Amino acid sequence: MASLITCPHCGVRPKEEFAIRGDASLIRPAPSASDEAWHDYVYVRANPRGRTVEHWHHIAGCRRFLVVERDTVTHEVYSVVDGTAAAREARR
Amino acid sequence: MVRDYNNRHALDQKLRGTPKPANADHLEVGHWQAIATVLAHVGLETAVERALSSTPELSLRYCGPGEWLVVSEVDTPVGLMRRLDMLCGTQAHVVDQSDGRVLMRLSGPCARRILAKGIGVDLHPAAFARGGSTNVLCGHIAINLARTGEDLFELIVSRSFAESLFDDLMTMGRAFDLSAAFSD
Amino acid sequence: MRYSAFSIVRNALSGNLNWKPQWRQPQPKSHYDVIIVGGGGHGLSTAYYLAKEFGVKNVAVLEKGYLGSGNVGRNTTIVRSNYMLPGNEPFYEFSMKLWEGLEQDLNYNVMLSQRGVIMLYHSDAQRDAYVRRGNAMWMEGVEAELIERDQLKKMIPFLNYDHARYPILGGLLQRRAGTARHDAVAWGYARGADQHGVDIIEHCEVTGIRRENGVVTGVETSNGFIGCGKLALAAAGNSSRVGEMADLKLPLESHVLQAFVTEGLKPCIDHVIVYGGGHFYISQSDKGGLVFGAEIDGYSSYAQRGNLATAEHVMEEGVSMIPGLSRVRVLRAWGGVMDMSMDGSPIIDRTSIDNLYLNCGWCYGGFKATPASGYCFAHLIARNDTHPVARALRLDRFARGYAVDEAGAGPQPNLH
Amino acid sequence: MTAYRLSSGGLVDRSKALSFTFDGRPLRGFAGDTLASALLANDQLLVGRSFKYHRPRGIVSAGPSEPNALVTLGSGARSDPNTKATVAELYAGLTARSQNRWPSLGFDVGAVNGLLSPFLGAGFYYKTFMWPRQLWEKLYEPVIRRAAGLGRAGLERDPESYEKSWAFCDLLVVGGGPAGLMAALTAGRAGLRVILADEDFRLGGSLLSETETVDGGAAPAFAERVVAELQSLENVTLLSRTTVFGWYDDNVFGAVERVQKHVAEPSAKLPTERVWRIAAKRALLATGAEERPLVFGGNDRPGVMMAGAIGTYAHRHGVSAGKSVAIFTSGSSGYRTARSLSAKGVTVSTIIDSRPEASDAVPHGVRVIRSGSIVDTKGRQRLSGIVVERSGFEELIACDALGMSGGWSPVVHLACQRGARPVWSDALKAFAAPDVGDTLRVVGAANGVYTLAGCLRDGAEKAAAIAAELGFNAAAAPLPVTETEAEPSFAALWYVPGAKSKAFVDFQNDVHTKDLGLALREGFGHVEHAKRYTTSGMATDQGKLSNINAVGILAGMRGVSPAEVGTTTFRPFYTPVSFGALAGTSRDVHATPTRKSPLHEWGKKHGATFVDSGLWFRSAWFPRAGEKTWRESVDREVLNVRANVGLCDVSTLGKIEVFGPDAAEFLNRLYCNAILKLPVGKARYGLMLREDGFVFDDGTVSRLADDHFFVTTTTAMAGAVMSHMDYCAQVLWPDLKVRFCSVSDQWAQMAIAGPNAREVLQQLVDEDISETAFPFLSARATALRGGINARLFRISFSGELAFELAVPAGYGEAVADQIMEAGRAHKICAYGVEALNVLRLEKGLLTHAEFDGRVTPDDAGLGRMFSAQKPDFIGKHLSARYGLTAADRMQIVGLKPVDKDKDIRAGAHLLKEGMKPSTLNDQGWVSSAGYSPVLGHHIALAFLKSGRERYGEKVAVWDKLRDHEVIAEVCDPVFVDPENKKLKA
Repeated sequence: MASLITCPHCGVRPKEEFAIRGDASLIRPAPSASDEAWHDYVYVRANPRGRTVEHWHHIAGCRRFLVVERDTVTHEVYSVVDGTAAAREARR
Repeated sequence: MVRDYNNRHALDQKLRGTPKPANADHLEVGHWQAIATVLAHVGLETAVERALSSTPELSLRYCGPGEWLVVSEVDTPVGLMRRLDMLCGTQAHVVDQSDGRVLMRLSGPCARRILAKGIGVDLHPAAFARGGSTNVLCGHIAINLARTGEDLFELIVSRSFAESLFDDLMTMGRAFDLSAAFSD
Repeated sequence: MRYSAFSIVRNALSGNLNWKPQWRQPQPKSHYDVIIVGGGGHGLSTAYYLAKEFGVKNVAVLEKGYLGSGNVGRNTTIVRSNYMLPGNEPFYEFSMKLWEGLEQDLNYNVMLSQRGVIMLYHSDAQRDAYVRRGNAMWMEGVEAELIERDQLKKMIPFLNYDHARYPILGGLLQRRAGTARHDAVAWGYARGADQHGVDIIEHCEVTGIRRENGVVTGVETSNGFIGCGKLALAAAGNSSRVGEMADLKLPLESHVLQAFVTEGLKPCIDHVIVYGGGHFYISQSDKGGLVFGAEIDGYSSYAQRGNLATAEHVMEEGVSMIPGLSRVRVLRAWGGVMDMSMDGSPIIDRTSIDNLYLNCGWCYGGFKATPASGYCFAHLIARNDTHPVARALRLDRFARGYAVDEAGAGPQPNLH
Repeated sequence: MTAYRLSSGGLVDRSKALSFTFDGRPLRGFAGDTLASALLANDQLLVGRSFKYHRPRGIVSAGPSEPNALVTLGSGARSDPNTKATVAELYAGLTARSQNRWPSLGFDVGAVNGLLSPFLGAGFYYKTFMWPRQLWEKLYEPVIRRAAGLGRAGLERDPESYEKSWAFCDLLVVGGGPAGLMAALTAGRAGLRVILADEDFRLGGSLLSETETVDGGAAPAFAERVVAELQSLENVTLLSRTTVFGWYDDNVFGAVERVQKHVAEPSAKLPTERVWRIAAKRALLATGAEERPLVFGGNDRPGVMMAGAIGTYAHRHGVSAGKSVAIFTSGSSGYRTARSLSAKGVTVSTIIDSRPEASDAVPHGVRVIRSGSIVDTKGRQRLSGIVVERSGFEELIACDALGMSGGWSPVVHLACQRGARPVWSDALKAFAAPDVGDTLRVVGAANGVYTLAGCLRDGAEKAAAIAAELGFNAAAAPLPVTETEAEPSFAALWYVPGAKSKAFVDFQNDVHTKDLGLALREGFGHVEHAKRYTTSGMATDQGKLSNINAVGILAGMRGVSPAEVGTTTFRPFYTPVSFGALAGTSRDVHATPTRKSPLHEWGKKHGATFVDSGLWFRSAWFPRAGEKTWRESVDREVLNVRANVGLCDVSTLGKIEVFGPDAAEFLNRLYCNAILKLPVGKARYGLMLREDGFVFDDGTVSRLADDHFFVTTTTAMAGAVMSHMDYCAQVLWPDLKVRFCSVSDQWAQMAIAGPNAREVLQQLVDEDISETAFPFLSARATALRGGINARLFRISFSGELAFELAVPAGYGEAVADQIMEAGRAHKICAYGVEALNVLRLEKGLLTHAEFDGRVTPDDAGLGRMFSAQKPDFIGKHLSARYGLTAADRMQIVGLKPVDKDKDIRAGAHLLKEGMKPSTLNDQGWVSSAGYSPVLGHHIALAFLKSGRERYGEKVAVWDKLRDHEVIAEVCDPVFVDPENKKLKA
C-alpha cells in the first residue's frame, strides 16, 4: 500500500501520485444536525488498528478520490474503489 | 489598431534555432497542435468516448473517468473546438487547452529506459500497450503519457511546467545522447 | 545508587561488578492510587513528577513492550521552545526550563546539548512568519534571534547559499534549544521514578479498562487485573486503542514518521538546522551520526516503518539544503507511530469518565515536551486541576472553537 | 612480511596492475582486487582504529559485513568516508586514508582510552559529566564529539550526479551466488522478466572462491557461463554492483547501483550511483550466509579474520593473509577452509577446534587441537601468536593470521524489514527467515542450505515453482553436477571462556563481553536495551557479524535460549546508502520543478527581478536605470499605477472552469458568500472556508453562462482548492451535476490598473468598455481586435479602475507588448508583485499573509460575506462555535506610525502602550506592512484583539526580535479611497 496503489481507473501507481485525505468512513452531517454530530465529523476519528478505509486522491493521475480499504498494521490493501461510488453507497 | 499576434511556444527559449539532425533517441516538441479537454456530462461518458473515437483525425488521451485530452494535428484550436462542439457539444463540456499544454514526442530504442527514470508505471508493451494513454507522474511533474508506437511515446504537459519537464527529460536521456528539436 | 565521578571510579576499581539495576522489576500489586498506561517518556515523567513533586507514590507504570520502546526511543532528539501561539509557547518553555535542570534533578546525564536550533527562511513571507514567531517567544520571555544571510554564512558555511531552488535568506535561532539523548531520558525518568517508589512493570499490556458505575476502577492486563484510584493514559500512537477500551473517541489519527541516521562522522554539524523549503531537519549526535527526518508518510498507520518514496523525498530536501550531504551515507531508517491530533497540538485533560485522565496528541513534538507533559499531567492527576501552562491544551477546545493550530492547516492531521 | 600475493591463481588480472595509495603510501594491486585484497597483498594489515578505544584494527571480512577496515576514499569534494575496504573495487589512482586516528594510524593518541576502559564501560556517560552543568556544552561534549565519529565529511558540494530508475519484473533475484544464478537462469529460460541484482562487481558469489568443481570444471568458470547465458536473454536484466537495501510494501525493493564508483574519471553522461525502485511480482532472497566470528580474548588484533574471508582472499584474489595461518573453529567449516587453503599452498599450521570430537578431514601436516580455546592473542599492531588453552594448559602458538569460524548465520535482513521477526532454528543454530508469504522467498544459504549442490537445486526449484505460479512453463533442466559434500555442522559457541584480555563482540563500537555483563547487571537485559545501552550492533556494519553473538551471550547470561532473547529490529538500509543516490536528480535548482508564467519572457524583457512564489517565478519589480534600491522601483510603480496605469502579470492565479446545470449550486456550497444568483456577465469576490469555519482561500467567481463559471484562486492555494473541489464534487455531493477542470495554464492573465486603464485597453478591443457598458465587476468572453479569444474582467486588486484580461497563453507576451505600446502615451509601466502588494495594502485588501489558517471572515472584516441565509456551505456549522465568534478575537485593523518617519514591520506584535510584554498582554500582530508612497509613510495591516472597536487608540508595535519598537495609531484598514471612487470611475 505504501509503495503501490492499484487505481481502478489508472492501474498500479506509485504512492507519490496520491495525496492522502484521511478517514473515508465519515459522512458529512445534514446542515441541521447537532453540534455534536458536526464536532464528531470534523474532529473525531475512529483511528482503527487494523482494517480501515481512507481517501486517497489520485492527484497526479485521474484526480479521483479513491477509497482504499486496507490494514493499518500490515499495510495490506483489500480494495480500492472510486470515491463517488462509495459515497453513494454509504448514503443509501 | 489591429495587428497579428505572435503565439510564443513555451519552449521557444529552449529550442529556437536548435539544429535539426536527430539522434537515435530523439525528443520532438510539437510546435502547433490543437488540444482540448473534454468533460463528459455525468452519465454520458460512453457516448462521448464513442463519438470522439469515431473521428480518425482526433487522438484521444485518457485522463480520468469521463475526461480526455483530445489532440488534433490538423485543426486550429478554434477549429478543434468547433469540431468537438459538433461531435459532442450536447454531451460534454469542451475546453480549449491548446495554449495550456505542450506536447513532446519521445522516440528511439532507449525511450522506455529514459522514461523509466521518471515514471513509476510498467512500460513493458505487455503492460502498457500501443494506443494506451494515462495521466502519470514523471519525476515531480504530472503529465499525460501515451504510447503511439513500440518505441514512441507522447507526453503532454502543462505549459508552465514544460521547461522543467524538458530539462528533466534531457537529463534522463543524457546517457543515450538524446537530441531535441521542434517538429516541423 | 547515586551517580558521580566518585561512584564510577569506585566501581571501576571493583571490576564494575557492583552496579545495581537502574530500576526494579517488581511484580504488580493488586491496587495502585494511580496507574499510568504507557512506559514511554511521558508516562515515566508523569510517574516521576507524581511521586517527587506531588507526593503520589503508590503509582504503577504499565508498559506493553520494553521500557522506552515507543517514540521516546525512536525520535530525532530535538528539544526546543520556539512556538508561536500563546496556547503552546508557555507550555514548551516550561518544558525547556525543566530540561535545563533535568540532569541534576534526575542525577542522570541525558546529554542535553543546548547547541541551538535554527529554522531557515527562504522568502520574505516566511521571514515575516518567523519574525512573528520570534516575537511571540520574546513575549513569553524566551530569547530568539533573527540571523540574516551574511551572519548565517559565517555561522553555517556549508548550506546551499548559491544554487538553492529556494534561496536561503536567513533563519530564526533559539540558542537554548538543542538535543538530548533520547533513551537516556526514558531511563533517567524510570530510575528516578523507581527511586521514589513507583513500580514500573514492563511487558504488561492493558487489555481492558474496568468501570463500575461510570467510574474507572482498574485495568485488565496481560498480567491480570490491577485496581487503581485513577487511571492515566499516556499511550502516544496507541491512545485511540486504549481510549476505545473506555469508549472514548479521540481527535487523533496515528501516523508514521520516519527518522534516519547516517554513519558516524567527525563533528561537522554543530546546530539543529531546519529547512524552510520543506520539512527537513538535521543534527549530529554525540556519537557522530547525523540524525534527521522530515514529514510524516501521510497515511494512517500503526506500523513502525516507513516507505521509500517518503525517504527519498527526505533525502532530496536534505541535499537541497546541504549539498555536501550528497556523499554521506545513510545507515538506518526507522518509523515511529505518532498520535497526530486535529490541530497539531497535544491534549492533557480529564475525560468524561471519572478518574480517567488523558495525555495524547503529541504529533511529532512529543520528545521535547516530555518533562512538561509529565509535570502538567501529574499536576492534573494529583490536584484534579489543569496546570496553568497547559490550559489551552484541553480536549474540549475543538468543540469550543479554540483549536491550537500552529500550522494553520485545519482539521486534517496529516497536514500538521 | 606476513600477508602476500600468491604466485599464481585467483580471479585477478595480473596483466593489469593498478597503482593506488594508502595514507599516502604508493601501492599496487591488480584489476579484480578489492581495496582490502590489495592492501593484504601489500602486507598492510593495520587499516583503521576502533571507535571508542582507538585500538588498531585490520581487515576481518571479505564483504559488506566488515566492521573494521573503514577508510576514506578519494579527496576533497570527492571523499567518501567510512568506505569498507572489503567492498571497494580497486581502480588505478584510488586514494585511501585511514580514519579515527591522530596523529597517525601507527601512533594514535586516542588509544589512551584503552587504558581508561574500566571507567568507560557501557553507559558511563549517563552517570557523569553533570557537574557543573555549564561545562557540558563547553567542555565534555566537544571532547566526546571529537573523540567519537569515524571518517570526516567535509560537506563540500558534491560534483557528481545521481539518478533514479523504476523497474518492473516478474522475479527479482537478490544475490548472484550459486542459488541466485540458478534461480535467474531457470526463470530466465522460462521467459519470466527477471532482474538479478548483486552487490559485487563480479557475479558468482561464493562460486568465485569455491574450490569444488561444477560440471567437472572450476566453479568460477561455471558462474561465467551462466552469466553469459543470462546476458543473452532479453528478458533478464543483470545488475552487478547493485545492493538491494530495502524491502518495502507491495514487494517493492530499493536498490543502489554503483555505476561509476569504481572509475577514476567518471563520465559526465552517467550518474555516480543510481537508485532503483524495483516492483517485483515475486522475489527470491539468495543473499547467502554470514560466517560468525568467535568471541575470545584479543580477537580484534589485526590478522584475526573470518576463516572464510582468508579463503576468499586466497582463491578469488590470490592473496595469502599470512605465512602461517591458524584456524579457530567450532565446526566443520574451519576444516573446509583449512583444506582449501592448503590446496592453494597457504601454510595452515594449526586448527583449534572447540569441540571435543570431530570427524572432519584434516589436511596433511596440520595440527589439530580439540577442546581447545584461544584465550589471548599476541602482537602489537599485527598478530604474532595465539594463546591456546586446553584442559587447563596454555600454549603459545606462533602464527600471523588466524581464521575464525563460529558457524553460519543466514542473511535474512531483507525478509525482516517489514515487521516479521527472524525465527530461531535449533537445527541451524541460527535465526532463520520468517515465512513472509509467497512474494518473497528465501533460497540457498540464506535458507540454511549450505552445500553447493543444495544451493543450486534450491535456486532452480524455487524459481521453477514461481514460474509455474505466474503461468510460465519452466522446463526441468538437469542440475549441474557437483562433488559430494556434507552439510556443515558446528557447535554454537557464543563466547570463549577464560579470556585474558578484552573479548570483543562488536568490533567497530568496541563492545566487549564485560559491557554486555554490565548492561545485564544494570537491568538492560532486553535485547533492545542491551543494544541501546552498550551500542552493540549500532555501528556502520549494523552488527552483521556481532548481533548474533550478542544475542547468544545475553541468552547465556540470562539462562534462556536465543529464541527467547530474540533479535533487534531489522530495518533499511541493508548497507548504508548515500544521500545523493536517494535524492537522485532533485537537488539544487532542480530540487522542485519550476513553473514559468507565459509572461515570463515579457517580464525578463522589461528587466524584471523574479521572486519565488511556490513553484512559480513571478516578476517582483522592474528596476529602471538609476534606481538603486527595490523600494525606489516599487514606489515608482505604485505611484504610476495610482496616477496613470500599469500592467501586472497575474497569470499564476489558479483558474478553473466550472460547468453543469448544478455548477451554481456547487459553488454556492463551496463559498461562504452567495453565488447562486450571480448574473451572467458578472464577477464576484468569493471567500471559501474550511469545514472548521476558518478562511481557506479567496478569489473571484465569474458567470460566463447559466451553467458555466470561471473561478480564480490565489497562486498559493490553486492546487489545494482544486483538490478541495474534487473532494466536494466526488465525495460530498456526488449527485450534483457539475464538472470542472483547471485552465490555469491556458490563459495568460494581465491586470491593467490605473486611471488610464480604460483608454489603453479600449485600443485593443472593439467592445465598449465604458463605465456604463462594462461597469465594475463585469465579466465577459470577448475577442481582441485581430481575432484573439479573450476574457475581460472588471476587477481590481489595487483599488484603481482596473481590468483583468486573459488571452491564450501563447499570445500573452504579444498582447502584453501591444498593451505596453498602446499605453505608452498614457504613461503605462510594468509593475510587479511587490507593487501589487503595496497597492492592495493601501486599499486594505487581504492575502494569505492575513489568511493564515486561523482567521474567520469576521476577523478579516469580511463578516458581511458570510451568508447565514444559505442552508448549507462548507464551514457554516462550525463557524458558530463560541471561540470563533468571541468578542475578544483579533480583528483586522490598519496601523499608522504616530511618528511618520518610523517604519512598521510585519511580524511585530502589539501591546497596549506602556504595558509589559508578556504572552498574556499580547494584543495582536502585524500581518503586512510597507511604505505607502501615496501617503508618504509606512502603513500596516494587523490583527488586534477587538480591533474594530479600537480605531484611534495608540498601540506599541513591538519587534523585540529586531529591537524595533514604534507607537502606531489603530485605524480602518482601508488607507486609500475608502469610498471606492477610483475603483468605479
